[in-house]
Amino acid sequence: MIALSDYLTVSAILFGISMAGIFINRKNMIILLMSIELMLLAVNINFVAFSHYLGDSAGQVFVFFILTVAAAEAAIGLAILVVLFRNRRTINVQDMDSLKG
Amino acid sequence: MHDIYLTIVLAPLIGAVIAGLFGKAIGRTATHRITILAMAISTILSAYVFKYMTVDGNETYNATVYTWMVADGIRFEIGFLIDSLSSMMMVVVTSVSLMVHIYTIGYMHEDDGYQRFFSYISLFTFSMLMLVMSNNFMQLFFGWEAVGLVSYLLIGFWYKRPTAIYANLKAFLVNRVGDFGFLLGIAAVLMYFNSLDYADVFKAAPLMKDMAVEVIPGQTWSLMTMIGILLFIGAMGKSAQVPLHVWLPDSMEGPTPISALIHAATMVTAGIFMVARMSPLYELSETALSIIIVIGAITALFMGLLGIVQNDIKRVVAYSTLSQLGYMTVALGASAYAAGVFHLMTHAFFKALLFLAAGSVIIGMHHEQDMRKMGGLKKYMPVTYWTMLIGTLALIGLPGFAGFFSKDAIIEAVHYSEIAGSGFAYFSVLAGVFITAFYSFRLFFMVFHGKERMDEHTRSHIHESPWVVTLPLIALAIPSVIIGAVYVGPMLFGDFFSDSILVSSEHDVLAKVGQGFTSWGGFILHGLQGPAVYLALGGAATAWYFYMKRPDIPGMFKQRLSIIYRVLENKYGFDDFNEKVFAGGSRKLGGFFWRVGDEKIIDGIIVNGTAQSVGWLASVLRHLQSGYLYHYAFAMIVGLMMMLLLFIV
Amino acid sequence: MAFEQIIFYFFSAMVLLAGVMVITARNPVYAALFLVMAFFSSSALWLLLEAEFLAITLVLVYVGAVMVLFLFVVMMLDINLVALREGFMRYLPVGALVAISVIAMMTMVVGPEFADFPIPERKGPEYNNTAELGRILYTEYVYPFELAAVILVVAIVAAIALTLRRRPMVRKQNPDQQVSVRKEERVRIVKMDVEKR
Amino acid sequence: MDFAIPNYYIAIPEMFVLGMVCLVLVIDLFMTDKSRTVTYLLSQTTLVGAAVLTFTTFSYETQFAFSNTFVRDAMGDVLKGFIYLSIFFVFLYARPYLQQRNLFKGEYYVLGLFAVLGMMVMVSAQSLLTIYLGLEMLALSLYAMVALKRDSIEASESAMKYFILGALASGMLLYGMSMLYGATQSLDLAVISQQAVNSDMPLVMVFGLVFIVVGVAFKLGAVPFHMWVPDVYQGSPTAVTLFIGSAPKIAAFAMVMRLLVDGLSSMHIHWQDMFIILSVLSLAVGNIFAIAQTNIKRMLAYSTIAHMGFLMLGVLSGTKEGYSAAMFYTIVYAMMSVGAFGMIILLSRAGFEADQLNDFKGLNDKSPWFALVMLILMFSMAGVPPFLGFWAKVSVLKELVHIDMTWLAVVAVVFSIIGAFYYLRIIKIMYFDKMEDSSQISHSLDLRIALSANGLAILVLGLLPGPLMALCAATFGL
Amino acid sequence: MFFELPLLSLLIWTPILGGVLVLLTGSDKNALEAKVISLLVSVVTFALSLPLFGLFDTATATMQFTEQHRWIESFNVNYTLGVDGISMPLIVLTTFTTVLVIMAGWEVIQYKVAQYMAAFLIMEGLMIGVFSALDAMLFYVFWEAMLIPMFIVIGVWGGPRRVYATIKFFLYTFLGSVFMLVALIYMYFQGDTFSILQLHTLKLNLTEQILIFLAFLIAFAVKVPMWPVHTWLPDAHVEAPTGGSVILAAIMLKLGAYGFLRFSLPITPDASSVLDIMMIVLSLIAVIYIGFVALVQQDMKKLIAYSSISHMGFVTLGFFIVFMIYENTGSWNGAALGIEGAIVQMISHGFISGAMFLTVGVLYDRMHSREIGAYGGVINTMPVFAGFAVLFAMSNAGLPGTSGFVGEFMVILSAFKANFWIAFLAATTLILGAAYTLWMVKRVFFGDIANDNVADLKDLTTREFTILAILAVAVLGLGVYPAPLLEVMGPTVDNLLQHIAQSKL
Repeated sequence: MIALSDYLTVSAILFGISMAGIFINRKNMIILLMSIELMLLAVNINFVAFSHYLGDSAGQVFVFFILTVAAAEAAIGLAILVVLFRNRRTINVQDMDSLKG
Repeated sequence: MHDIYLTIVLAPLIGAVIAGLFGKAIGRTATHRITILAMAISTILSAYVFKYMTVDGNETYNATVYTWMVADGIRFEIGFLIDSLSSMMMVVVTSVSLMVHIYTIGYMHEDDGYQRFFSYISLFTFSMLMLVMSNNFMQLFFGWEAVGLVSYLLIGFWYKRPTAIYANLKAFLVNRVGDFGFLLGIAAVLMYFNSLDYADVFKAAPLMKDMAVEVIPGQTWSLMTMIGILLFIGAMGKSAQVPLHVWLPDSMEGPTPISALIHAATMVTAGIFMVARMSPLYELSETALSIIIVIGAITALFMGLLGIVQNDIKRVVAYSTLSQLGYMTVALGASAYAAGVFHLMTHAFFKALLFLAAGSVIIGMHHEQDMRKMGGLKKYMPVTYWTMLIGTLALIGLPGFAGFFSKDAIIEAVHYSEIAGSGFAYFSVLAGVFITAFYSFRLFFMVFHGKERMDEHTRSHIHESPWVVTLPLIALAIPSVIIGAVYVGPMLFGDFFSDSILVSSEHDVLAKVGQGFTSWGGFILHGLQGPAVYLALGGAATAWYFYMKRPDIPGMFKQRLSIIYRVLENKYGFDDFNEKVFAGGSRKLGGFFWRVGDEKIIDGIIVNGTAQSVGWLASVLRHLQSGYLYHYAFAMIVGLMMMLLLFIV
Repeated sequence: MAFEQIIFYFFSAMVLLAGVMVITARNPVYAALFLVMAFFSSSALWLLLEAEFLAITLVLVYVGAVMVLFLFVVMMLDINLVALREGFMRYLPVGALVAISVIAMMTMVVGPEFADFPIPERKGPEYNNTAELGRILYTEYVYPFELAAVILVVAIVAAIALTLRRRPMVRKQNPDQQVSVRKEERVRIVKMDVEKR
Repeated sequence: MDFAIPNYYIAIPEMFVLGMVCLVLVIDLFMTDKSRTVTYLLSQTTLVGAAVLTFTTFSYETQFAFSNTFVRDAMGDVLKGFIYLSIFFVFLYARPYLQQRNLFKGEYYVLGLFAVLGMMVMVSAQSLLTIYLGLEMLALSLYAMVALKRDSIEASESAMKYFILGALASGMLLYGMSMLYGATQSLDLAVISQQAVNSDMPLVMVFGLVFIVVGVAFKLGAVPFHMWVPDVYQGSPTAVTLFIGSAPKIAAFAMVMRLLVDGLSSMHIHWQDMFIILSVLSLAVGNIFAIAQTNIKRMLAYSTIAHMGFLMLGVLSGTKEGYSAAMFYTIVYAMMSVGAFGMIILLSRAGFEADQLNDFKGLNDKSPWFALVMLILMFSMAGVPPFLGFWAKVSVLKELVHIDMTWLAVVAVVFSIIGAFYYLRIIKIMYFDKMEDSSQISHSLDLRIALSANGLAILVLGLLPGPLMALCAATFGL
Repeated sequence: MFFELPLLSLLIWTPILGGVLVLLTGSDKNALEAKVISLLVSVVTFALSLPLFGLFDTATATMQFTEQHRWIESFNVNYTLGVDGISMPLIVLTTFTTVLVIMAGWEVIQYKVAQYMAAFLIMEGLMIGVFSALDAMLFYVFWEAMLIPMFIVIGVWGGPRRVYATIKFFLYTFLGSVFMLVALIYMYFQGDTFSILQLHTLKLNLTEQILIFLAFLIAFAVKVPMWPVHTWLPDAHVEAPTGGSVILAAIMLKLGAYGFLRFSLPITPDASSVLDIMMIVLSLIAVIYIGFVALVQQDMKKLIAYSSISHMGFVTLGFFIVFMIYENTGSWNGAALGIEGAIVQMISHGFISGAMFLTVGVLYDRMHSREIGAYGGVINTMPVFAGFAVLFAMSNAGLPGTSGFVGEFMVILSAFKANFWIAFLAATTLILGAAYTLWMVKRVFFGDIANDNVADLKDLTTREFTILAILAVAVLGLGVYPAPLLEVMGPTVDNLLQHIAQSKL
């Protein structure tokens, strides 16, 4: 049968991938937002898996809320992205360095 | 009596304060009247005290005026110790001072700083009296420094002259070197006697005779030697003994009355007085006495030699003062304290006389001091001429004159002394007699006899000085002649100083000298049997021959013995040495400490260096905050990784 | 290998592959589609975990709403795709190294620690995940539920505040005015002097 | 169904705020730009009302509600009180700034009040879930507020950075929470706390803890999770920087207390070490980087980082005294920070941000009084007595010494010396440099009064810090 | 009647509130009001400090005029005030000096007069607070708060490099004091109290003592300042306005020395005893090294600043030779002399350095130069002033009859008991001190008129004359009759010595 650790490992790898996505990607801001979605997905897998293996529904409730928040987050993230694009005509991450030091 | 003592001290102080603070307001005449009146009161009372103590033979007076402070259970007091020694000193100080006050009216007649001058000399008298009347070391030091201060002020009296303000700084600093030792000596006294009172210390001193101290680890010294030497360093400064003599010739930059009062008669003898006062301590250390006698001898001989090559009239007298101070010191070293003090007294009168006479000459010459531009003044200034002659004769020790008794006593005493160094000292003082006579008469002949070398304008204005100048000359000439004869008996061989000077029996050379003493006449006869008188006469004769008969000889010597001459001209190089090594060295060292130690190392490297490196670090590190989102994220993830590494693995 | 395991490994691989593709995709549209794939695959995994409600929600909410929003934005913003790909490989080694080491550490912990966790019984057909969640969501978790609602309001307010533009310069037609126009408003007769040449 | 109707009563402040936000939101729709003041006043009323409600229902007892997802205790109430207070001042200071820049819209207040609500939720959270939701409510509001000045390149850039990094951090936090959940089988902090004591999976607990600490550290702005702070502080409109720099720190402190103290106090030895590293790094980076700044907002951002390092020093002691010291520190910091940013607003005017250090030149010539206020604030931040900031630092140092970490106290004071330099520089600029532009300060009276009160409070409370310290101590039953 | 009044609190708060009042006069339009109020407040404060002297019980070493109130209960910090024979004279010195400083700034300060005056008044209150605080935390608060007005004074009214100087000053002293704070907190946990008197009896082992001693040392050494942490002082002095220099030299430096007496010696007697050699060496370096440095200064204020460091070296020397005296002679006999000498030196240096800086200020106000080389022959145009200058210079050189002598004299006497060479090296100040002071006097005052600027100088105004005359009286008075001062401090110092003679180990 599938062990809990299997799920968790998948989740961990996914988490790692999404983190890498945030700093490997130097061009496209949208990919960053997507990476964040991936990261939340990884966490969600964790919660669901724990919820199942522990026989406790709280984990699933948590996931429910994470999904909600993630949606809200995505909305705001995209809104900011739009604002940024309107100002700079680009969503290139590398161009975003007017604040530094 | 307490009130009398207080009056003696305070009268000059009040005079000084009035002259100093209100001099401008009350005017010249009022100023000199007030100060002279104050001085006269002091002098008369001093004379009364002298009579009271010595003639009437009253008990030593030792009392406190007020408690300066009490610290750590030790009382620091201001008080008076009046005995024969101090009463004699008081008379000398006040009387010479009074003469100088009067003389000043004439001498400083045209000077802007008239009132200031009176204020200073009155203040000086006060300080000097505090010094001699002190009954403890603290007050002694107080007076000691105070006279130094006034000396500083007076040497620099003509503050516009660069040489004057150089000389006064030099005088103060050299004196400070002496005071440095002196203060340490006082500290040593306090440490081991736990009191600064003369009476306590002298009483306890014999018990400490064998006490040893370890100043340099591994070397033990006798406590008394250490104290003696330290105190004597102070005396060397004040009394201008080699090598701390360098300030005295330069101090002649001050007005002549000052040279007479401070740098001949009184202040410079403070060291002699102090050692005599401390005789109960010095008697306990032969080492200290040896050092004193050697230093004195060196001063007496070598400083006299310098007098030969001087052309400035005051400087000649100044070097003669140095030499005579050497004599006094030799006397102290030979335990002939009384002889030293006796010479101090006679010297005070005749040397003051010489200086004031020289001053009179200077007035006549319109402030020209170079003897090469004088000559033949005898006919213009008869009073000065005769008083100067008396002074000179007293100085070279012509039998009958005051100087003879005191100087001969010293020579005899040294002759008898068995202390280490006394042999050298004996030679020095004898040679010194010849030299003294030589340069004294050299001066005398160059100034008063021979060709008139001054320019025409000056010659036409030469005249005898006014009475305020000549009166003190005459007044001082009298004791210069007779005082020796009067006091040689009681002071040297009587029990005049028995209450103040203590000589242990094995050192008591004066007792040996005095074995055959009957009267002053007998002393003269005895003196005629010794070499000193003849050496003095020889010196005078040589001077006559060189400067009257064959004026070309000095020039010839100058050429033949140019090396020696140059050494003498450079005063053995003391000044150069001090200027280069001490003054220059200090400045170099200070510059080094400042520029390198403070500015480069402490400020530059440590303080600003730290600040700058923090600033530099900030300016470099801030680029880590690159502005790029992925760097930020990267940092966070690396942070996470590090924490995982640290806490999980 | 049991069927479940095949399913698990297949969909796990899909999730991870899709994940990698998301972050490396050249075109954001592809990335979004790969993200959809990742969500689909993980929804399958969740089904394995008997979390039916969430699995469905994931597809509905994420794929149906959020991802569409993403695509919408991607399309809306006129992005120069060529420029976006430059210099990607330069940073890859370091990035990969860090990512791999973090992943390694994470798996090193979660792998062994949870390996022998007891496997729960399969729940029977009478088990209703939705009902189960619904029951606690409105009782025990009513407070978070309300908060979630507030968060959605925040998101709405924020999104509107940031993106809604009332453009004062925009030209638009007003039929009412157009219709009720009069002659003199249309034509203005101007008298002009003859120009001199 | 064993479900009891929850004790709504203790959540009355939250409910009031929520209701009022909705009201503000709706009313604002009907407001023209000129009558927007109503929105402002309503918002302030909300805060006052919340404060009244909080304190009329105040009790030292700890009460739970909503199936233990909500907790009401003395610490929470006091923190909430200071959140209201600082936001009250924030709104007050922000108004002229917003008005001058055409930002005086309802959104600022609505989002701001939502953020307040989020903070209140965080403060009162008793479950991982509520912490997360409160955190997101706060964070999402802040992201939007940062970007509120839509035509500003800097603002949108910083909003984006803040958003991405914030999301990354909350992802990490969530991951940690999932691990805690897995290891303890509960979301309830009280249960977690019990489970954690004898957890059979200590490694997992520590593993989760690392992620939790990272999430918390991000919120506090501790190095190396601080990178957003300077950019966001600088890029945001000052009215928003003011917001971010004040009350959210109180909320972050509450989060630390809830998660690490209420939930994971048994793992104190682990997170203590983590906090030592984070705080020393924060002190170093914050203080050193601040020296090189020329933008005062950015400089204050780095100073915030350093202050957060100090705050963590208080927390890491793991004693009640330490927590109370850290709480005191947080409150004091919020007060100082509000004042400092308020000063920037005071000097700014339409078209002039006054966010460069040089914009403070010659302030003493222009307005001695406000120069003095700024002086008080700066010396207070530097930790010079008799100002309040000194006592905050002392309280923390005291606890460090108490737990035998004197060396850490020494490190802290060494860095505060470096820190003193840049605070002094501001004073130098205000007092010693000559004025460059001679425009007069022309802000409304309420701003002036509030700012004066703010500065004086730092001084007066510095002279008499006893009550405030006692209050902080009392919340921990000391 | 006076016993009923909280005299010390009045002394602290009168000037502070007065300063606030002065600040309220606002802009320079009301400069005269500001000045008058300031003078009034300072005189009132001085008058209030006199009963302190008059009613002081010289027979006891216990704290007098004590006040105690709870301050921060949760922290066990109290508002405890009191004075003994060491602190009382320093308080009077403070009030006295402030009056002079206010007068000195009367015409000179034209810019932001109210702030200037207020800064000094507030500083006065804070300094009195330091001297009278009996609670370590209260002490620390006053100690640090005092930096603020001084920072402002140097920075606003200072010379061209004022920014560098004032920041250096602040950071240096701040650096010093934070370590003290840590040490205080540490002791709080050992003794559960911040009361200084209770800390005196706190048992500490040697390691603790040494660490605490070093922490205190950094704080106090910077303030004194001792070599090698002295370099802030010349800079601060040079750049500070005259009033600032006066307060800095006359009082602030004393705070460090006071700290040694109040904290280091009684709290860590064993560490003090163990580390006494280090302290003595540092003191001697201050005396000699700094003496040489002073010799080559071109700037009058810098020279006086260095001379201050050198003189303060005597103070620290006086404090720490006591242990060596005990080691050397086996008794504490003579130790009190050192400490008392050091305290006298503190007071006297307060007068002298204040006076010296004021004299430089008088010149600076006229010629706007502090370079020695810019002057020469000032005595020709300003004879009265030159008289004062020479008096103060002589006092600085330690001439008997002036206050400068008393302390040095006592310390050297005491040092001799410890070790001949210590006394020897210390006594070199007799030469060095005279050398740098009088050399400066020579170059500035004596000689012919050096240039046209000097020729145009006007002698002292009545105001300046009054200030200098008051100081001259003080300098001479203390020099001629120091007994009252010694009487005041005697029992306290004896008590202190008895205390430090007992090992805490």
